[in-house]
Amino acid sequence: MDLTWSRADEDFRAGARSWLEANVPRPALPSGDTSEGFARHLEWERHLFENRWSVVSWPEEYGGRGASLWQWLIFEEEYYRAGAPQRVTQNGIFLLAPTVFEFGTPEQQQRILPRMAAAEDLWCQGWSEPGAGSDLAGITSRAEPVDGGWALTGQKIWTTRGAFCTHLFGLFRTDPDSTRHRGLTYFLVPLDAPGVTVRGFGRLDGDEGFAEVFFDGVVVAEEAVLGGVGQGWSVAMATTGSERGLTLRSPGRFSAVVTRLVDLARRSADPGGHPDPLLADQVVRGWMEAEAYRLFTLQAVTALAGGARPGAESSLNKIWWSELDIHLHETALALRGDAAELDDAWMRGFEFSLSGPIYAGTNEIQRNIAAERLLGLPRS
Amino acid sequence: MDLTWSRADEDFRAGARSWLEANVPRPALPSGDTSEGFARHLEWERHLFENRWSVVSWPEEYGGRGASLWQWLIFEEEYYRAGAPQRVTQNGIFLLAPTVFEFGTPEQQQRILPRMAAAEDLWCQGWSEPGAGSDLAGITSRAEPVDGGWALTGQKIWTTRGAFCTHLFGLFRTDPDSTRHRGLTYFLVPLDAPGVTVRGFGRLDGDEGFAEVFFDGVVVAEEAVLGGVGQGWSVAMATTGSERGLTLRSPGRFSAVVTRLVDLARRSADPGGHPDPLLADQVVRGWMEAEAYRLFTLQAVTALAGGARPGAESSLNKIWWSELDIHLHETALALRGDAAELDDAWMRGFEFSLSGPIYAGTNEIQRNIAAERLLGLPRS
Amino acid sequence: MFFGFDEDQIAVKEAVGALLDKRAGLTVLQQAWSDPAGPAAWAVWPDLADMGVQGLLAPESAGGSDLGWVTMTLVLSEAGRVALPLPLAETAAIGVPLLVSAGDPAGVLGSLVAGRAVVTVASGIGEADSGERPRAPAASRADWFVLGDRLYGRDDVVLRPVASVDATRDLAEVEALGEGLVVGSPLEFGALAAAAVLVGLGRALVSTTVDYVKDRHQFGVPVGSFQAVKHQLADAAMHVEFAAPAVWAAAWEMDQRGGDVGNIGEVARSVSLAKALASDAAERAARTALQCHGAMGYTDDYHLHLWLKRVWCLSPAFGSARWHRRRVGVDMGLHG
Amino acid sequence: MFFGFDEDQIAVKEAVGALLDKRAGLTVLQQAWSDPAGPAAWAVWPDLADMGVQGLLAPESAGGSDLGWVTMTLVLSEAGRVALPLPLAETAAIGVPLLVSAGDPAGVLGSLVAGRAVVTVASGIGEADSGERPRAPAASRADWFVLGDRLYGRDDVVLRPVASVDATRDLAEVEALGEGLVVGSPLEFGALAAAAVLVGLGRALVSTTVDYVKDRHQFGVPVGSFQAVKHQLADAAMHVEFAAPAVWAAAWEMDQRGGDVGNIGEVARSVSLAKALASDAAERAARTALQCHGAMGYTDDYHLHLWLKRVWCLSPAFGSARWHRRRVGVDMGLHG
Repeated sequence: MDLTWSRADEDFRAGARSWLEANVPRPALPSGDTSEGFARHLEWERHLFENRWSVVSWPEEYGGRGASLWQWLIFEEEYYRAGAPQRVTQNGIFLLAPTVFEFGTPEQQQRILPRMAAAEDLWCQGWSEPGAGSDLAGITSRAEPVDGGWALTGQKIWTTRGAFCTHLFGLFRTDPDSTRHRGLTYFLVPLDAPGVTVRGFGRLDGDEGFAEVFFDGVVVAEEAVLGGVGQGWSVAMATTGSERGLTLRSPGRFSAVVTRLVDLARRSADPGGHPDPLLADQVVRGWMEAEAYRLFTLQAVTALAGGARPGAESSLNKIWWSELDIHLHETALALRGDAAELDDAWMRGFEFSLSGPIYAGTNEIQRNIAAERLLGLPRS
Repeated sequence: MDLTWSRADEDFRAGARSWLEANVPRPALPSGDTSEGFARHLEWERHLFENRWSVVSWPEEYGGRGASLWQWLIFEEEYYRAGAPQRVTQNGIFLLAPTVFEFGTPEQQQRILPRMAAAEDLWCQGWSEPGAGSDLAGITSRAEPVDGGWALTGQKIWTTRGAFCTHLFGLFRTDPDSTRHRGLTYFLVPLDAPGVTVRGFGRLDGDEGFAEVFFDGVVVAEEAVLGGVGQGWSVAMATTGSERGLTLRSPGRFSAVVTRLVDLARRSADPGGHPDPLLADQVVRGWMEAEAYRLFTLQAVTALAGGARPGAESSLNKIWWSELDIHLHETALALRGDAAELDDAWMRGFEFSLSGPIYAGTNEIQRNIAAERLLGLPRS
Repeated sequence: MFFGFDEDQIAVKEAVGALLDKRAGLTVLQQAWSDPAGPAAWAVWPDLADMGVQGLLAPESAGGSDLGWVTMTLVLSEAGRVALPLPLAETAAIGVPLLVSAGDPAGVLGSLVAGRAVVTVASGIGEADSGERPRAPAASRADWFVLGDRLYGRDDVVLRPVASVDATRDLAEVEALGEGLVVGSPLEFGALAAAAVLVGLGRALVSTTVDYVKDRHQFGVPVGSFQAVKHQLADAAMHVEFAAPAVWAAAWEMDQRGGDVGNIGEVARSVSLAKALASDAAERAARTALQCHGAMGYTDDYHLHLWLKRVWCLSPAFGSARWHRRRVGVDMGLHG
Repeated sequence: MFFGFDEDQIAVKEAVGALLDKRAGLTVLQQAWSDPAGPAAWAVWPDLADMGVQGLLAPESAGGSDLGWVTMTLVLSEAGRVALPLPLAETAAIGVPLLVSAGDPAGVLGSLVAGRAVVTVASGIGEADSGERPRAPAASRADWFVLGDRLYGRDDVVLRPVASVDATRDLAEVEALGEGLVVGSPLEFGALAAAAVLVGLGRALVSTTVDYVKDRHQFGVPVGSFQAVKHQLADAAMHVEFAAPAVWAAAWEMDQRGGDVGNIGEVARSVSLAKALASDAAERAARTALQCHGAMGYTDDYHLHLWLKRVWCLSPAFGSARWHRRRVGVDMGLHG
């Protein structure tokens, strides 16, 4: 056991920190889930890419630095610490890219990854359908073979930032006689293809963060298939593992919130100089849960670095960070007293935190997975 | 709406209070779940009966006072307030008796009720079996017709105070071809009948509070059937409604614990004269939940007094009081610091409180019932 | 002892409920979201006055019915049920009884009861100083502003609109210019009124969610057949149903004291009980409702968010659950 | 950065685990319940010493191995797994390092390491004064008693047996007669050691319960197939597995400081993190285990209660979760 960082890792941290301090936009950008904000975020993403901070863990040929998992964690910690903008490219970089690295042909990797890293192609996820949310295997959107490719028909929903993206990755049923998770195929679809209609709509917090995407006989080439016809479920599960696991929620994200929360608590003090002891306790609890998350992640990355594959413990990970995120924001609102109702960053953060136990597989699904795959309890 | 007590009710309260103050044994009796303690409790029960405080709500002909539901509530409040002994006769009085009043023949009522009120016959409940706990319909103990009656064979378990009682009421399968809740019959069985074996065993808290009861061709008369052959399930459900409902857990029980808890909190004060603010908050939360329980009960009794039947809201009742009881005792142990481990009345109370969410239908079952019958959600 | 409602109380509740369903339904609420001071949102206000709602706590001499707090809280829970985007609690359950108690120093009771004038009440009660300025809802339409224990006319305040998470709140910071009229603290009335609204909101959240999960299918079965969903909803329903009697009991006690601000301290513990239970129950119901709706609850295309946001505004208003528990703890001698 | 165990650490853990399974299994534990100071309960003590367990934190000069706290906490979690009814934490993880740090003033380190002498530690650390006298476990067999920051020999204390909920504790009130030897506060060592034991107890409670609910059928299916049971167990497992890394990290930090009492304040925050998470997780695991066992868990015929009661004793020992959160809060400037 050695919980110190190597000299190389410390140097990497110092480099990231100084670049971020010099470059993070002030004041903070408007929300990336509005069309105006999204454009500002794209500028930032391209600036990141030009300085090779966009995808630090990718090979250099695709625009990365070939950084280790440890360095990726360090970068994330510094990124959140610096209060840098939310990554509007994250669905491509963190969800699709690992799948392309694992299942893509060399041609696909060359075509897709550099443009993704550069924020030239902007990818959104087409998983959910009106009748298939937590139950992905209920997908009914279909792909029918046509000359030289496939024709896609159906509807996707809850596509985050779908109205601003250029491409979609999603599951379609290629075997019309199949049911459940068999007969699905993973497709990569340009959203400017004829037959695609995108309708943006609002989230709880008022931002236009969601979209419905309609496919009406949209023709794509054979090369639009990722990982083999009929293999969509296992390919998607790899991506889902990624979404639920380390990538979306680096510990630095929550440590940064804790820092702001402690600061808020100090400013919310009574005339005696201290906040309500009950809320102080909740703040410390938040710090402890964020620390536990950081340590659990270090343990998991140690295992990954030793060659292990991500497993069902990523379900525990997702339950933990999503409940932690809500706890931190609830505590902040409690500290705000009846000013909590103001539509400010804490309230926005609270609203966003409430989506944590819902998206990427509800926490109910995650508890089923943890119980069945980690504990070995029987399926219902 | 009128939340004041009538003059008659106030007089009843005064009478109960002064009798209890003069008669409640000091110091408190040893646990009624040991053989020595049980004998002492029986003396108390008989003293109660002789003064007509044993079954206040029963008709006078059976030893009661014909008191209203309101007066019963008042009596319970005073009983717990006075710190009077736990009722070792409660399984008969509160679980069997309502069923006998509703389903018993006049002969059965005359034979059973006065001796129960007088603590001459001591009744225990034979519901659970090794393979049928929360799932009562899984009962396999059987009753076979013989000349002039029935022969009982099988095993009951978790029979509270079974080792000290004289009679058992329980369900046996009279139709050998039946499954689930059909074909069951409700029997009343003397435990001194040939073929009955009772083995007492210990509870978590070390008291010998449980028993297994074995039936090996135990012959009982036709009059041992309560409510008709094959009607056992619906007759038992009436009793179960009673167990889950008002009767076992009168609000006075928890109000009395709250009073002791507030006192403990005052004595657990730091040098500044106040307990840890977090624990003070938990004490107040306990008071609030006990008050809510009291008010919910007053509302329910108002409805019953107006002719309503107890419904599925008794499931909410049971979840509430059982979680409240644990909360109160957990708060007390937290106030005790690391002295919590001492085997004293608070620890004993805590251990007993943990049985609340388990017995009389686990809280998981109660939540199913509430969801399905009160909210109308579909069965799984 | 009779812990139920009499026929008149039930009749008033049902009449108001029917009026709200007819004239303040979902369409009106959605219009209020984009234009909270607009005519669509306010159309039901005179109808409510015609039905006597604003005068439930006013004496007959001022055109009221003096039916009292039990009826008032029943009506406010109906307002919560439909998430009524109007300052009914502020006007009918705070402004009116404060003015009655203060002897109507501004001579406006009649206009409030008649639905011709509107009272709002500024925040900042019952919490440690958050460093924010006092804020009041319905600011564009209010004629009278309660700040602290004083009443100010519209000409005696400066308003600066600020955004609430609930756009129907029509929120503004309020700065008083003059001395105002002393009318007494709105805390007890406000806490009890908010508790009643929260019970209505909580019940509506539970029943809306029950309807949704019966209908929504995943894995080939209704979502509502999963134990994880059932148990969350059973718990939410339980907490709301155990909060409700505390609200009615506090209302009854308020009526026993004649709603007199002078001896209102005697009902403070009951009011704290009601508000603490109602705030916690409504917050739990909101969280459960959102989780059981899944992504559907997370879009502003669907109406659930209107109820959620109202809960988030009212749960801390007039003292959070924690604040009220602390107040009781102080009363019990458990806090310094 | 490497947050894992090396081969030696794993080898020690597995060897001790195997020894405990063989020589301190359920039968021994049940014998300890009726006779905690008896030979059956204590038979494994010299075996542990032979394996070097009591000397894990002692220098080689005293016959120890100086393997450090990471190994120590791994071993203590094994002791928790089998609910070992002996004062291993008190002797090996408190007594030994206190004496090492104090320069072994009583000259007893060798006998502790060799398994010939036993240390126990009195309660009353880390909580407001409860009005109770200090109490120590294993009182009948202990040779040395840590009270406050001092060490007393058996002849310098008066013992009065008192009943713990966990009869294997062999608890007695301890009154010191003499001055004792100053050895330093056992708080940090005790809290970290208790946290490690609690992780082992918590893991055992989860796995025992998983086995039970796979086997136990109700309504025609295994109880463990119900979502309500699955979700409770998933949560319990999650909390234990998120507490464990905090324990190892605090142990690593303790090793970095050389376990020196002089600068132990630097690890206090990590120790509080470990103890708070472990206490909360083990209490949750205990509650879940009992609920999922139903009545079976509620009888002393079945062994579950032995683990539950140990958790109830150790969760508040050396500071409850709440106490440790408060200590961190004070350190953060959030409490007065």
